[in-house]
Amino acid sequence: MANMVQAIRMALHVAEERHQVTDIFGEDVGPPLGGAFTATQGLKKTWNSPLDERGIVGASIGLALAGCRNVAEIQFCDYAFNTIDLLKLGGMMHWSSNGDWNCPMTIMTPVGSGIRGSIYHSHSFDTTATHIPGYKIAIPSTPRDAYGLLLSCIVDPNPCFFLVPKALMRVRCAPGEEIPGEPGDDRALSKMIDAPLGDRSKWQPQWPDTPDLFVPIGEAKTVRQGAGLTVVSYGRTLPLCAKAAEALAGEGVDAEVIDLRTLWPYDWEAVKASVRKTGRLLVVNEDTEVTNFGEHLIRRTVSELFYELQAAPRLLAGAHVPGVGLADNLEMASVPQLQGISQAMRELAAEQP
Amino acid sequence: MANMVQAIRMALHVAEERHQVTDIFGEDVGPPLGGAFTATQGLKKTWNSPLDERGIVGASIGLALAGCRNVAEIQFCDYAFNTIDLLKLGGMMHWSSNGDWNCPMTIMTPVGSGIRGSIYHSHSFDTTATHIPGYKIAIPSTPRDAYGLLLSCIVDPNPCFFLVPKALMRVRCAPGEEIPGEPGDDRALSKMIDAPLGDRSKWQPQWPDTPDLFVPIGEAKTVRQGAGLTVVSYGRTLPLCAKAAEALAGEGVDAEVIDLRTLWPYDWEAVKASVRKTGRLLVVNEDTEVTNFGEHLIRRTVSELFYELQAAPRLLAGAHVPGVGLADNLEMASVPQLQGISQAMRELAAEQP
Amino acid sequence: MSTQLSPVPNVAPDGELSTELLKRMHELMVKSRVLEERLIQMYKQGDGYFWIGGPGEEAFNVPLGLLIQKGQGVQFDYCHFHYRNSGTLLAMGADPIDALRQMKNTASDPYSGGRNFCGHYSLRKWNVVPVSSPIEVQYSMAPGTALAQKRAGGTGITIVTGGDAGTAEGDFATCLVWCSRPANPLPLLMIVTNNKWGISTSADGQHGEKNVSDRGKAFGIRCKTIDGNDPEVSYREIAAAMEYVRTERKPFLLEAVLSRLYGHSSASGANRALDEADCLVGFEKKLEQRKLLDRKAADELRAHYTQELQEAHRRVHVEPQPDGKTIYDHIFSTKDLVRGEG
Amino acid sequence: MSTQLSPVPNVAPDGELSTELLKRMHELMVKSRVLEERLIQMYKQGDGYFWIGGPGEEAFNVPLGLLIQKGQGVQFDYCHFHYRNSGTLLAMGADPIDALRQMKNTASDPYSGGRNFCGHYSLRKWNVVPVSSPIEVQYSMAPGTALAQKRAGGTGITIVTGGDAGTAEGDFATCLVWCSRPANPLPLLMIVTNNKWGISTSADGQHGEKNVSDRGKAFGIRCKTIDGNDPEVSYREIAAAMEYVRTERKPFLLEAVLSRLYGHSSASGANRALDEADCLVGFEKKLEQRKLLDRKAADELRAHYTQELQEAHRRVHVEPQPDGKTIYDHIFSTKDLVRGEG
Ligand SMILES: Cc1ncc(C[n+]2csc(CCOP(=O)(O)OP(=O)(O)O)c2C)c(N)n1
Ligand SMILES: Cc1ncc(C[n+]2csc(CCOP(=O)(O)OP(=O)(O)O)c2C)c(N)n1
Ligand SMILES: [Mg+2]
Ligand SMILES: [Mg+2]
Repeated sequence: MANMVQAIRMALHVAEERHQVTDIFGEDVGPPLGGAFTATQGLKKTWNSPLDERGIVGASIGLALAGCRNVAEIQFCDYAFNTIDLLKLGGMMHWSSNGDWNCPMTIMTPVGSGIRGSIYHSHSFDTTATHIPGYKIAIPSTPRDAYGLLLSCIVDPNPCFFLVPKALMRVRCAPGEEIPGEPGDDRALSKMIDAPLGDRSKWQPQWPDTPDLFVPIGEAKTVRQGAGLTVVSYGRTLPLCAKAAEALAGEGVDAEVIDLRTLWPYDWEAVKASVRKTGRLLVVNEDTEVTNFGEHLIRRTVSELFYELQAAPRLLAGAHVPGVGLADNLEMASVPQLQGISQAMRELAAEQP
Repeated sequence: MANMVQAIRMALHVAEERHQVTDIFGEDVGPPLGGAFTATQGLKKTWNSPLDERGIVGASIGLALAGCRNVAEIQFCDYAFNTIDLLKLGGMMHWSSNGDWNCPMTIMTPVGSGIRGSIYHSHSFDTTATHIPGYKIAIPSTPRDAYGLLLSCIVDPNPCFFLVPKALMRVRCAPGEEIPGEPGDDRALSKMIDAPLGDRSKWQPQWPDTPDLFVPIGEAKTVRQGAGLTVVSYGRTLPLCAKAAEALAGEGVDAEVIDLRTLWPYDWEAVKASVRKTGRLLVVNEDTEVTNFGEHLIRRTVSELFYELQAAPRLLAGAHVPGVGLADNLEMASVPQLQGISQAMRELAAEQP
Repeated sequence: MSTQLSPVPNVAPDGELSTELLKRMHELMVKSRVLEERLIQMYKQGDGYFWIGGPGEEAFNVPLGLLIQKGQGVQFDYCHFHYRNSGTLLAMGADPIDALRQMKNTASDPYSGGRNFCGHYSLRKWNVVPVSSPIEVQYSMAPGTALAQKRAGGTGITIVTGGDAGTAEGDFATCLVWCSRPANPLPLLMIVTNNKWGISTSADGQHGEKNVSDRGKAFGIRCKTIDGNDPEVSYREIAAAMEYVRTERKPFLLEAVLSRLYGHSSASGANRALDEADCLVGFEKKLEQRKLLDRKAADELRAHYTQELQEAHRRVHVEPQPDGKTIYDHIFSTKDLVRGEG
Repeated sequence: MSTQLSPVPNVAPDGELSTELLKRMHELMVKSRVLEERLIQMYKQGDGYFWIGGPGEEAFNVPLGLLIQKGQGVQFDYCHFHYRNSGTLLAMGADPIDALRQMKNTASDPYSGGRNFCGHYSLRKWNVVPVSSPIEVQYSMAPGTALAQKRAGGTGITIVTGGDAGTAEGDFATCLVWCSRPANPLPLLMIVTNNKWGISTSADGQHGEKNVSDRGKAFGIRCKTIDGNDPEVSYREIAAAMEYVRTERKPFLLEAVLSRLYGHSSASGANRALDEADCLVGFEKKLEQRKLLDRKAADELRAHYTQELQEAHRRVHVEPQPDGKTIYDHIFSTKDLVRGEG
């Protein structure tokens, strides 16, 4: 069963074969490495760019304006912070030209903690991305969603951010969540599409025949039904929320867990319906907590559903510190972990005025 | 009575004379222009940098690390978006070195709308700044606060953002709000410290003898007492909120208006005490509304004061669009104006479950 | 979608320019000077909030516009301009009234619908990508369109323009690095219009380079610094540079030294600078000496365009402003316009 | 606060280096190689999450460290390093056990208290500014410390180091522009260690420049490309470059071509590259030929440091990790440390 990196690779293969993607580029994206996380191994349209994020974003915009669907990778989102002005411009090409131009590019970048990446390989990008108008923003938590969301981003005529949770890169599809057409056996798939170690110059991948599966942008997925409280999350923290919910069910805490999947546009109808039902909202993400996208969701919730709330809506997010420290204890204390999530769910479920 | 630009100039004079500021620099900051808004005319430590914001922020950090208190100007905050990575690094010098280094720099930059600056001279910076840990952030709404907050930023051993609302640059002190030592007469002050038009090579400013007036970072100012609702704002929108409150008093809408003045650290005690009293909160700023610092204030309010609220807290902010359009109607529709603010206050005051 | 390919004039650097071409250039220079004067007047009359433009750069910008292969798509030239290229747009065939519309930010402004400053052109049908205020970013985007053109083959090239002070931004270096990669050199004409100023900051104290164009040398990029106040020199040098880029599919860095006739922008008063050479005066003197122009004809030409733009101003003055509700229009596109949809 | 000024060695490019200096360099090269090998071993044993360092760069990094005027404040050299300067730190006098502490991210790590990756040094007492992971940003900060030193006078200079691929970032150009301004040239030694790779990306396809150092020429910056695998050449050239920067108070761009002996980092396996020249082997061969070293002594030296670092590892292995609650420590400083407070 495919893991997220393999799912991304297969989606990129489908995109370059059937959806006219002309360029998949960035630092170490092309041969021999095929990406810092191997997401771009064995593809035809990949190439290695100079070590220059401004050039990468600029070239992505230029290619898009010239009608070339492209996927530009920023090796870690931590290294996109010198390009925010260019990203803003990419997001306003259509608007500032009053509808004359559009900019079909996809910026793909790994986000978040979970690999002991220390101060500069653990940043989140959800707050920054949602504050840049003009982008569609996807952040999958399963390989299948990664496959389907990436394809949706690529064929979209607008600029898109495709944010890949580092911690979930090697997580495999859950049974029933496979990508149609992929071999069920992990080793078989690996033999087909994972580049061998050592000399790869003669290696050719064998791509399984996977379909055009488009996960719609703007559609959340309810991963667990529940009546006691609503938990909205995405990316690395989503599986932790689902796990906590299962564990707490025994204690009588009946949580509904929503995987937002896309941050803009986001599925407000799904969130609203759930909060109407439960009257309690917990938003979980790992970006630093001050001026955090979760706070937008809470603001919208109180402005539209205030009188239906049975408890104060909560945010569980990253600590407001300059970075995620390297040592185990430091990373654990900086971003939400299973225990803290369970604790927050328990408290919110039990909260009485 | 001094306007905000003159107040800033006088503070910089005091800082270079008495507080060891060694460099006040940026694009067109030195002679002959003395700043795009004339904020740096007639000073001794000013110089013109290359047209390179990354170089400006980098040099500011380097100077600070070498023990040189400095004020670096980004001509418009709109042009700081290619330096967010450097700003983040400046904000973590103390933290990442585990307390070994500190970084006494002040980044001064004009923010917001109000001068028909179109798409790229109307950005706000409050959301971006508050999402960068390690900075103290000031945004004055009066000349006196500009004077006192800038001095506090400059002598602080930590990096600071000093955000100057463009729309208020030419607004004068209210009576009783003068800067001690300044001549009461506008013309007299202008003669003393405003550079003449034409050739300035021989011009020398005559500085009034103004004191070390430090407005503490982290202390809000309640500009109007009220029991009906709490309005928290800062920068360009603050005077509009105060004006609306006065006007609405007649209608029996009794608003308490708080000028936050510093966004980090911010005066939570003042906000909390007021919301406890009124049970109603409106936050007004002009940054785009999705993932907005006002949403942080609302999130904190609901997480600590939920059961004391009598109505849903509200945010009135900029429209979530790629930029502020040039035409009058476009700018008016994009960022909060007096009428919309009054309307929001009226509605919140009247809101019943 | 496609437009006629304008012939690529193949002029040797010392070749004579035809009388017809000289006259065409002169007329366009007058036309664009008058346009800028009108825009400044509009600003001073309160018919617009901000003026910025290219008076003084006509001798370079007009030939540039005449030499551009104008059209839509990779077989034509992509233009990544900054805010001083009005003369280029006129030479490409733009109607000056549209510049007035952007100045007055009317709903009828075809470049931004009243959203952007004057001089911030954008025209997909001619590959003019949206001009944006942030200095130098166009140099980071230009390699993208050039990449597409390199792959497509043909003679389409990418042209990027910007000022001297802006070359201090990293984006200028990005363009040098990306267009000269041995793995894939790009058909990119990098242009720097050096007016020796960045707003109030003189170039003297800021540039260690003797010529800005020297920065191309380390990358093996062909480069040259020319007199941008002379339209004949400009035409020949631009033509030669383009010829190289179109056929060799390699980059060229062209620096044009020229004048800034009305200061930086309305922010600095938009008043006539008396210490700067006026390319139009100089060119007219030459044409008169060569008996290709007489004062009377020149005055009539100027009067003609002054009149034309006065009328255009009158028309634009009464055109409606965009409605506030339109701010939400065109945030997302439903069509992939650049890929031929609609 | 101040430390003794180490004498500035005044060596002519062709001058002979004393036997004592050669032996000192050799010993430090061995010591830093053994340190890197230990760090790699720690990584492979799971005693650390990530390794990056400078094995293969000792021939350049050691002389650099020996020539730095080490101390605190503007009269001493400011060091804006990247993550491959362990040899430089050792030559400056750092205790190798502290590198192990950062590798194991212990609370006792003096450079970051267990917060940052190994090789990310920071020492205010020696003007070593915090090394950060983002490539090339140090080149944008370096002009700031150099500005302070230019103003202060004396012989203190700013030194910035980084790799070849990173020069594609705009920050490298920023440094060239800012240090060569006619208004205020800066005492800044720009160093590029060219190992011909950026992770997996070979330099061939990416650099239009013949030598990276050529990029200084347009700015009138003195520049040179040297063999960074030869410690004698490195010592002489660094000394000469520093001499120029210290006395002329002007910038110098020095490119050192050298080897990457264990690949980019642990992310690429940290295995020994067999196709790269080993500067230590080369230097020892020379010393043996000159009868300044025999195999036995060399082996003993290596054994000595291997032993020393093994013991250091044992000690570090049991040192405590930082507590989670400490993440909030040192966000804001109460003291103005860089200005002499406490
Ligand atoms: C990134 C950025 N920084 C600052 C500004 C403000 N600004 C507008 S024009 C200008 C000077 C540009 O000088 P130059 O590049 O020489 O072009 P010129 O206007 O002289 O043609 C500056 C600093 C800006 N628009 N963008
Ligand atoms: C801004 C930024 N982009 C990308 C990276 C990821 N990265 C780390 S090292 C490296 C290659 C650096 O190559 P070079 O500059 O030649 O230095 P070397 O490691 O070869 O000494 C890259 C791309 C980074 N750390 N920072
Ligand atoms: Mg200029
Ligand atoms: Mg390298």
